[in-house]
Amino acid sequence: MTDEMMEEGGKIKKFLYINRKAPHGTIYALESLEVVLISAAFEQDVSLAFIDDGVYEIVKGQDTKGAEIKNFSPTYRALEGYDIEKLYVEKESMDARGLTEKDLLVPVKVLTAKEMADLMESQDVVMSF
Amino acid sequence: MTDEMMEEGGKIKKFLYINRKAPHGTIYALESLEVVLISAAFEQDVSLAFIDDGVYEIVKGQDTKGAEIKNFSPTYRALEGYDIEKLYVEKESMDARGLTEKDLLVPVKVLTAKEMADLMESQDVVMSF
Amino acid sequence: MKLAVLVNEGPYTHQASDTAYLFTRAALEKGHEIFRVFFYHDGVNNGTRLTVPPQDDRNIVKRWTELAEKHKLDLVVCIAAAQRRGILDENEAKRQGKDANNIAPGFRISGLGQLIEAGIQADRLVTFGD
Amino acid sequence: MKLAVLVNEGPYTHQASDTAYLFTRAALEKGHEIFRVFFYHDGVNNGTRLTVPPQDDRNIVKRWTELAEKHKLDLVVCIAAAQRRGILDENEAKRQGKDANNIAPGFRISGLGQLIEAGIQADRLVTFGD
Amino acid sequence: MTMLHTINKSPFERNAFDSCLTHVKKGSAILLIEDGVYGATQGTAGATKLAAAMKDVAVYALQADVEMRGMQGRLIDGVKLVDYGGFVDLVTQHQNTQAWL
Amino acid sequence: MTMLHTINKSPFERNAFDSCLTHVKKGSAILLIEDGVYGATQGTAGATKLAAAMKDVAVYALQADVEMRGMQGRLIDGVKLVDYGGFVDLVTQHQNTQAWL
Repeated sequence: MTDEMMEEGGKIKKFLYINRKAPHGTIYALESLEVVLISAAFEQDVSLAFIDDGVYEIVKGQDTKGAEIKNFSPTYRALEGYDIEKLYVEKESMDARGLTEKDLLVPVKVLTAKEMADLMESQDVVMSF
Repeated sequence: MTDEMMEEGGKIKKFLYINRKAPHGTIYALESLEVVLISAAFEQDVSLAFIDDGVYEIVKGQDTKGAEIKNFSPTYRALEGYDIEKLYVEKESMDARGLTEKDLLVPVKVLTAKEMADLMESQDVVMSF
Repeated sequence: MKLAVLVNEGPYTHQASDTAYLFTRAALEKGHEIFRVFFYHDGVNNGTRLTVPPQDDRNIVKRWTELAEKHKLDLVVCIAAAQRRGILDENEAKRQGKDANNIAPGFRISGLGQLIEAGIQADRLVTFGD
Repeated sequence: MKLAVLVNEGPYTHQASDTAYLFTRAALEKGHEIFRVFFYHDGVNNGTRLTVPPQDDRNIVKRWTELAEKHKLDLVVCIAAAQRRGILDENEAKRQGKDANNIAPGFRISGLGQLIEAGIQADRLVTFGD
Repeated sequence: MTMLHTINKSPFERNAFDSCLTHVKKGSAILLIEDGVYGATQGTAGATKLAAAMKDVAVYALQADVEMRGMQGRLIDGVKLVDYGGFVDLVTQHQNTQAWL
Repeated sequence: MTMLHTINKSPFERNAFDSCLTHVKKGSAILLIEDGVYGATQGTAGATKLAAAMKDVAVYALQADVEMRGMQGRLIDGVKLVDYGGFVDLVTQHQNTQAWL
């Protein structure tokens, strides 16, 4: 365990939320975001990873009017306000989908698959959606 | 439409049930079988196709005791008693999974993917699980 | 033309029930007849009146109920799939000795035969699922 | 060791809730502590007492209730996910103006913070889903 | 007789897209809906396969699903956009419909 | 620190199996559960990839899931069978667990 003791006696753990699914087709992306927002209140060391179809979650220009569904993609822009700033996107996943950083809604750090694997191993808790 | 009139004034349609999912991991295989069994009472022209992971549904030797789940695979053997005898399995799907006809629970007709596509086009109603 | 719709996934979790609703509404607007909408697998979860979705999002169950009222739609929930997943009407609750039921207005519970019948009677059957 | 379990799919539709149950039971048999079982996404559907599975098959909801009774397990259903999908306890039903509730014995409804807390307090968090 | 095939899965996540392309016959149509629309986006392996299939098969995509995923302007040439009414028309114009779930 | 990776999806239907193999590091372990056990069956493309990974990674399969799918006797050499208690042990023996859903 890499726990550190806070003044209040609580633990700080490294939480990694891995997003691997496209938004909209299923609810996992939206409900994953709800977990991440709640986690901000717990003052843990939070990181988000977007790999595979998860990179589609933060693509610009999502317009849900025609499908009559609420558009939750602007919420990714609000993460910074919750001090959730460690967003990692896998390069290989973007490349395969013809996407670049310019296509994304939020500033991210681009990692190779190998670097992403290193990130996963350095975490205390990994939740995958 | 290829409807024919029965004496009772009903229609006889060609129904094809396409099974593409592995059994057990999800309920689709089991609930698809429940539809097929009910359909027998309606005296339609029923065919079953097993393609992709659907071929795993009729693999011999399924033993669900350890997982404490009901074993529904013997029910495929009962289809004949309901006069449901047109079972088609795709050759390419079996090959990719290292399976042969000898591994299957029930007698089937093996079709190539091209023949399977012809079968689909000849149907009135296609339901996919 | 006479169309039938098969919905295999529950509300919110998969987009399938949204697409099925928007397809059904569009078919009605074009003057087609919807012979039946049949809810199977997790699709039966479209038929619970106990959902409380966020107020700024669509209410999938209520939408189905309202569309059914407006167009006299036949919304059928498969009884076998519903029993496994805890969707009951008043009769079923009584029959099974349960102290509550949760079916939404406009839906009825019936057997799988209703799906086969829809396949026979309708000119086209369209499936929405996962 | 102290373990937490996250269940993301409903009963019967996906094997995930079966695997989660058999994992949890095995962990208890080995003397581990289960800090909490948290039900999210369609996992909340594990917590309805209205299911009536076929008599020759397992009763997934009842199994969870019995395991909770025997081991004083904390089975928590996510409130946001439950509202979307129509899983309510008596309080929630009253608060939302609903005429019925369907929560099964041994389950309680609470917020997502309970999942984060489980991640913090438990030595390991194991996820079961689709 | 010609068929309408619907695909609602991402070609990156599932095999439904590839399996559909294996089974579609000349003169039939494919409609991409939900996550299936990613299959028609430029610069992807799926789109290359789809472009090859388009010699024999008409390919459509549901506009609302394209837009909600931010994929407007990213689809390969030749994919026709339809609304829900257009989806209904495709169903009635073909003999039967197979959903590649 | 080493990780336990669980895979519960068929390698034929989903990309979870391939994505896991891309991200697993030397010294970690993979546990195949539910439909994931098909990934270790003889004569398949998945098993070839898995065999290559087994130089660096320990591979386990949940026995109940193998048997319920009739895959007993069909797994490639080197895959260790565990029961649910063995699954629990793998969780406690590794630093964290990632479920490739």
